[in-house]
Amino acid sequence: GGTGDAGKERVTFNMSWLPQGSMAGVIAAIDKGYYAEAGLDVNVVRGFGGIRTANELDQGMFEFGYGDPVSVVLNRQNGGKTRMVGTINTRWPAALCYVKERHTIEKPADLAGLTVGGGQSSAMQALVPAWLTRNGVDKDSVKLLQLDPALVVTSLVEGKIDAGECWEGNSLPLYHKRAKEAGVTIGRISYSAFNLDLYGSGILTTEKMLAEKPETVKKFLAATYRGYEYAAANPDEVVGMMTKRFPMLDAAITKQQMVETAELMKDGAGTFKPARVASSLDFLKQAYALKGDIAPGDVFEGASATPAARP
Amino acid sequence: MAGSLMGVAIRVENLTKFYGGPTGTKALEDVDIAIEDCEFISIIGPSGCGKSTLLRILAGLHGFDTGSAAMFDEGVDAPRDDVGVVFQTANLLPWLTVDKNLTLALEIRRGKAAAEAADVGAMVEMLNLKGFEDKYPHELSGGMKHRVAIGQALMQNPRVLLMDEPFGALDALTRDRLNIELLRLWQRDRKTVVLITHSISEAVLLSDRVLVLSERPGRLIADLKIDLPRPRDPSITRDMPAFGDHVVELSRIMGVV
Amino acid sequence: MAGSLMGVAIRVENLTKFYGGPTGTKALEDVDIAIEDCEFISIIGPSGCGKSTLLRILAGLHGFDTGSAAMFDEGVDAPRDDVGVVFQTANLLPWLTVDKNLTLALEIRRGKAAAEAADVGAMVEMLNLKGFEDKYPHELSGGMKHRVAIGQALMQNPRVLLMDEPFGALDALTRDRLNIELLRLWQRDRKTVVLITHSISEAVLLSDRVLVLSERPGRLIADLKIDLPRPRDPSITRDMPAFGDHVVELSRIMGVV
Amino acid sequence: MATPPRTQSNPVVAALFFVALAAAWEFGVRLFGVKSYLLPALSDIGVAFWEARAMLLDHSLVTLGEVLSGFALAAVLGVALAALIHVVPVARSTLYPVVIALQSIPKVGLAPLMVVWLGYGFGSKLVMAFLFAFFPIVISTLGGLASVPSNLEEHFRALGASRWTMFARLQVPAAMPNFMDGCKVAMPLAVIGAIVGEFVGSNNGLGNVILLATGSSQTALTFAALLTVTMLSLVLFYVVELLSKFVWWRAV
Amino acid sequence: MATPPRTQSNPVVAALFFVALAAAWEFGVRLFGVKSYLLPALSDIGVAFWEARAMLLDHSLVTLGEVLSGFALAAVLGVALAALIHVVPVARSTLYPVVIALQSIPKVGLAPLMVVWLGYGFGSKLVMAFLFAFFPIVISTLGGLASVPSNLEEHFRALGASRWTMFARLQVPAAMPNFMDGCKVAMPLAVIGAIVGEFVGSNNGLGNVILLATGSSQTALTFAALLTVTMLSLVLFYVVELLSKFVWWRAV
Ligand SMILES: Nc1ncnc2c1ncn2[C@@H]1O[C@H](COP(=O)(O)OP(=O)(O)OP(=O)(O)O)[C@@H](O)[C@H]1O
Ligand SMILES: Nc1ncnc2c1ncn2[C@@H]1O[C@H](COP(=O)(O)OP(=O)(O)OP(=O)(O)O)[C@@H](O)[C@H]1O
Ligand SMILES: Cc1ncc(C[n+]2csc(CCO)c2C)c(N)n1
Ligand SMILES: [Mg+2]
Ligand SMILES: [Mg+2]
Repeated sequence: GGTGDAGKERVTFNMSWLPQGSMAGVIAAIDKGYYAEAGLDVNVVRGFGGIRTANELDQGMFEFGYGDPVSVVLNRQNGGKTRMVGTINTRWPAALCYVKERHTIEKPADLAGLTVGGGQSSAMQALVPAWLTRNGVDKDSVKLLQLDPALVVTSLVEGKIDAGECWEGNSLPLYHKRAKEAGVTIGRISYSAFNLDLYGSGILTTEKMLAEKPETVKKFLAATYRGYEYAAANPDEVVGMMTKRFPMLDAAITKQQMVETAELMKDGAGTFKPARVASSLDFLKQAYALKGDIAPGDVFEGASATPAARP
Repeated sequence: MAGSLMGVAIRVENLTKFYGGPTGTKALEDVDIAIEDCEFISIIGPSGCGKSTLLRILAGLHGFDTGSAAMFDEGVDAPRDDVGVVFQTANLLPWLTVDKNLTLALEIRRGKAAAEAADVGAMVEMLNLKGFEDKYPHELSGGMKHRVAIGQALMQNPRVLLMDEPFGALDALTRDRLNIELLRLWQRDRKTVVLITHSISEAVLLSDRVLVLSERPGRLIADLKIDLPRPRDPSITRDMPAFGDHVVELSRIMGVV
Repeated sequence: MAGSLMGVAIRVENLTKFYGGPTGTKALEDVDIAIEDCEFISIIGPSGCGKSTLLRILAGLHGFDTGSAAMFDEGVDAPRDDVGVVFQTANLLPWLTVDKNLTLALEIRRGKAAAEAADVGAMVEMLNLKGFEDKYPHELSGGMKHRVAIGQALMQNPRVLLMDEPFGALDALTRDRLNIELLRLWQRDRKTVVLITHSISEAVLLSDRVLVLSERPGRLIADLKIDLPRPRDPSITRDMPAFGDHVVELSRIMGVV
Repeated sequence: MATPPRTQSNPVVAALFFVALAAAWEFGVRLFGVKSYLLPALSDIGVAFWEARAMLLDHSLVTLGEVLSGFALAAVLGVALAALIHVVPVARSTLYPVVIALQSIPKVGLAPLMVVWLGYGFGSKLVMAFLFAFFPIVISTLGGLASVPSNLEEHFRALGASRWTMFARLQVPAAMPNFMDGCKVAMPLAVIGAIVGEFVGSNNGLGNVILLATGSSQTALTFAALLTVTMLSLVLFYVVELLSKFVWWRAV
Repeated sequence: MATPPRTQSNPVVAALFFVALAAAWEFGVRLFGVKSYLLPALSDIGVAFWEARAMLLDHSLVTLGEVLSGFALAAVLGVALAALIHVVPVARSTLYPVVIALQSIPKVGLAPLMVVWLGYGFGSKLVMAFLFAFFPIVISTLGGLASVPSNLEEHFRALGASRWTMFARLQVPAAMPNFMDGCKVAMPLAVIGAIVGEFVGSNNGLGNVILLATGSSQTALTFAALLTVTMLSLVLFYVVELLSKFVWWRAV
């Protein structure tokens, strides 16, 4: 990022997906002028999945991105140098959603024999088998379908699959909306409720940024968390900011995503809990056949040292 | 003549034909022709005067602007089943061998069985194409292609045979041979033949009557009865003085020295 | 004759040509021909005997199997700039008008300027194509197309003119006219002409010598000097007894009655 | 007798057909209770289209620019490559397989590469439109070049025509009908290419609208955008079809 | 003198070309330090390919089945529709625009509909391969039908040939060269179609492999799968090219 209009440092943030409620803090920080106060001119762009966001971040196409530990670890496995510098989703926000009228799924074992669909850029294909194994369920007893992201909700409601991956702060409100239209109700089994202690998405940047512009990183993080706090306190105002900036957003769904994101942040967003860091890496090693040793500090900046800056 | 006993085969009255509408090229003007059944007539006229146009109209392939055209008392407005046509260009199918091209018309008109029953060998012999039965058109000389096209029309044994300069691409010897064959078939099968030719002597040798068209737009400027005894063969071109008289008269009409 | 003073234009020795290799069709066998510069010769022979094949070899378009072919003492292995060809089929470009087709060869050989400077009007006049300058080939009759093809070759005014049955599709009158024109151009521009024709009288009328090829495989079976005074015109076909003698002799050689 | 009547297309029948199609959609959806997130009623799409018309027009122009640039590049390079392959045998055994391979690669698989090399802007969409449109033009032009009547080719050879003359005066006009067919196939593919390019990474254009509308579950708007793409494509196709009427010498 | 030599393709040159291409890839990647998540070295892809060969073969067969079925259907229906449009004018003003529209719709936009109607199995991939392959075959066959030499068409009319005879004995053979060109364009598109179908929803096939490998950032495997798709497509293309050699009457 060079120097923007009013002598501010221009940086770009990649949302890793379409604009949605989970990004409310960033938008609020822009509109409330928190970034400007910190001397930053922040530009947000949409993304095409966490893995591409991490890789393109590593290529220097932008300074910051939104992404999960999976993306960081896989990027580093391929020679990249990205890191997660701030947590947002303090637990893995994904669950398997099902139609209560058709199934009752209370524990992983209830999934045996069912067909489960997930979006293309989701990590389901690697995570679910490992998660099932952890919970003593034969991983081959569940059939995993790779779907176009736009298709998962529809497929579930239409009965083409038995369960679909749903994400708090992201696709979950959509499931409820569709279910209502179709006259059914949604049930949900969260991975994190059954032996999965894994960080979800947070703020990513590169080692290069950390080395060359540590102050920029700090300022960006501080302003961003300020934005999220404001969003949690003033949801309706921030929904207005979101829909003004992205006219295509549905206000009700966006608000619900914001509420869910605020909930996900409650367990210490912005800090790294060494235990969860360790457990996260442990699980990823199991899910992906990772080469070599991975130090916590390689993936989570400050994980083994001081917590990341908070306002 | 046989024809006169049997009524009119082809009657063209007052025929006018434009290409591209009344402001375009006028190809034929006020043409009146009556051809008796089993008559052999030739049409001669300068290049571009409308001979092929007239033939296409008789074949039911072209419309026209004024007048009428009838065959066996039925208006001609579509190709007829009892008419065989030899076009000015040898219209062979590139993907069929000589054999298959020869039987093509027969097969389309009367089916596979008829085509298989036909004596292709005799036709190949007659056309002097022995050894080329399995060749494709692109392996033939110009004259050989025309011979195949003629053979295809003859194999249909149609009641009316319309031929557009069929022998133009052939040497004198081959031409004589095929003239003799044509006379023989005509004598045997009693058909009505309309032959377009550029050879005045060929016209006289073969025909009962020779029609002469003017320069474009084609009008009928002469209708000459050929009073020569039948059967004829090419020797009459030397031996019969009346033959020469007819040739000279037609040459005079055509303006040839 | 003019030619004899000026050396040999075309020399073919021992030429043999197969299509499809030595087991295929033998088109020419042991052909020996010498044509003097500015000589006008005609080639006649039965359909399919190899005339077009020979012409293509002289035009540098076909290879051959044994023997040699030379033009002005250079081996012929590619088309030459000083040779004009009229093919047996009228090879016109469908997307060009008559005008543009007429100047095509000139333009390709000598450039746009030469094509624009050429007197197309005179050529159109000579070919009797007035009024059709802006028509496309598909709007022409068969004979008109051939006239355009002839005109294209003549407009190049080449040193050697190779013509494959150029007048076959034309009526007697048009043919006579163009024969006269050809004689005039030849007399004026002193070119070497090789003409393939099926008309024995045309061959005699125009040529210094007439070469006769046998049935396939084509061998040279006669080389007849035409001892008629120059300049000639079509009236000699009636008025000069020697003309008739030559025609009869060639007919005899060809086996025509 | 007039020239034999060639049955003419009846515009009334065509109009009725499309009205029937629209009615079938509109009422079929209601009759069978098709959920609106699967297929909205045509009238709903119409409303969404009308409301978003200004936005859709803006994005259409972006996509149109990408399509036309990609197509133009494909036409120029396609003809050039076809000529090269036709004339230079070694190109047939080297470049030709590369082109076919290029055609065969699922382009979305290359998306990350494309974006990193070409960015999120105009470039990557142009390349996508180009890649989709290129191949049909190469193949059809090659077919056209191979169909030049051999008698005309011989005629040009006899005239000592240079390679360039042969190409410009004979092969190009003779291959035109086939080339135009290639363009007809290529034009809708160029549209698809640009849209896929926008799917792969963009922040404007109709492909982006489709993604955004889908992502926010606005099915009527999604279909309105799809309809816009389709209409854009139809218009472009008929422009090519119209241009191809100038190549009248197909069958003569 | 022999027949004028037509410069022949030199297999050594071709081989060298591809070796050079491979070397440029292998060493270019290393030289410019291209990150392996963007483009792995060729050797790494080779290793991944070899290690996963059995799996890739299995999935190739799945995809192959989808491609061939979709292509076959496209060939049959494409020729039939082209014939219909050529013969029945009202079809040109009704069905033809529908086909063009169908071609123009971004197929991924239709994904939800496809899946609901056809499910995740073989059917939706067959339809995708069909949709991609159909259009080039229709357009090229139409072009072929329009190029039947008018003198031959007249000849058949003079023979009183029925519509069917005209079609089977004249138009089909005359349109064959164009049809084969259409098939050449259609075959790689059928492959792409099947892969896109697998992208939309699947649990096997090469498209599925690509998705899974991409999802877990196994870039070498992604590219190995992309390479497999490309090779499959190349082989199928050359089969069509070989078959098209039987249509030798193009330019005669
Ligand atoms: N391209 C070709 N492939 C194979 N055979 C051919 C080819 N061209 C000509 N032939 C054969 O060569 C022989 C001579 O053909 P050519 O065209 O030279 O005859 P021609 O004397 O010009 O006959 P015509 O007077 O009928 O034009 C014929 O038997 C013909 O079948
Ligand atoms: N399809 C066409 N479109 C326009 N004009 C045409 C068409 N066919 C023929 N003509 C014109 O009609 C006139 C007569 O042509 P036609 O072919 O009937 O002549 P022809 O007597 O057969 O001549 P030839 O002896 O040269 O074959 C010519 O002036 C020609 O230009
Ligand atoms: C930051 C981030 N979070 C989650 C996903 C996983 N994902 C892929 S598609 C999809 C549904 C979108 O509506 C989700 C949640 C991601 N790719 N990036
Ligand atoms: Mg004619
Ligand atoms: Mg010949």
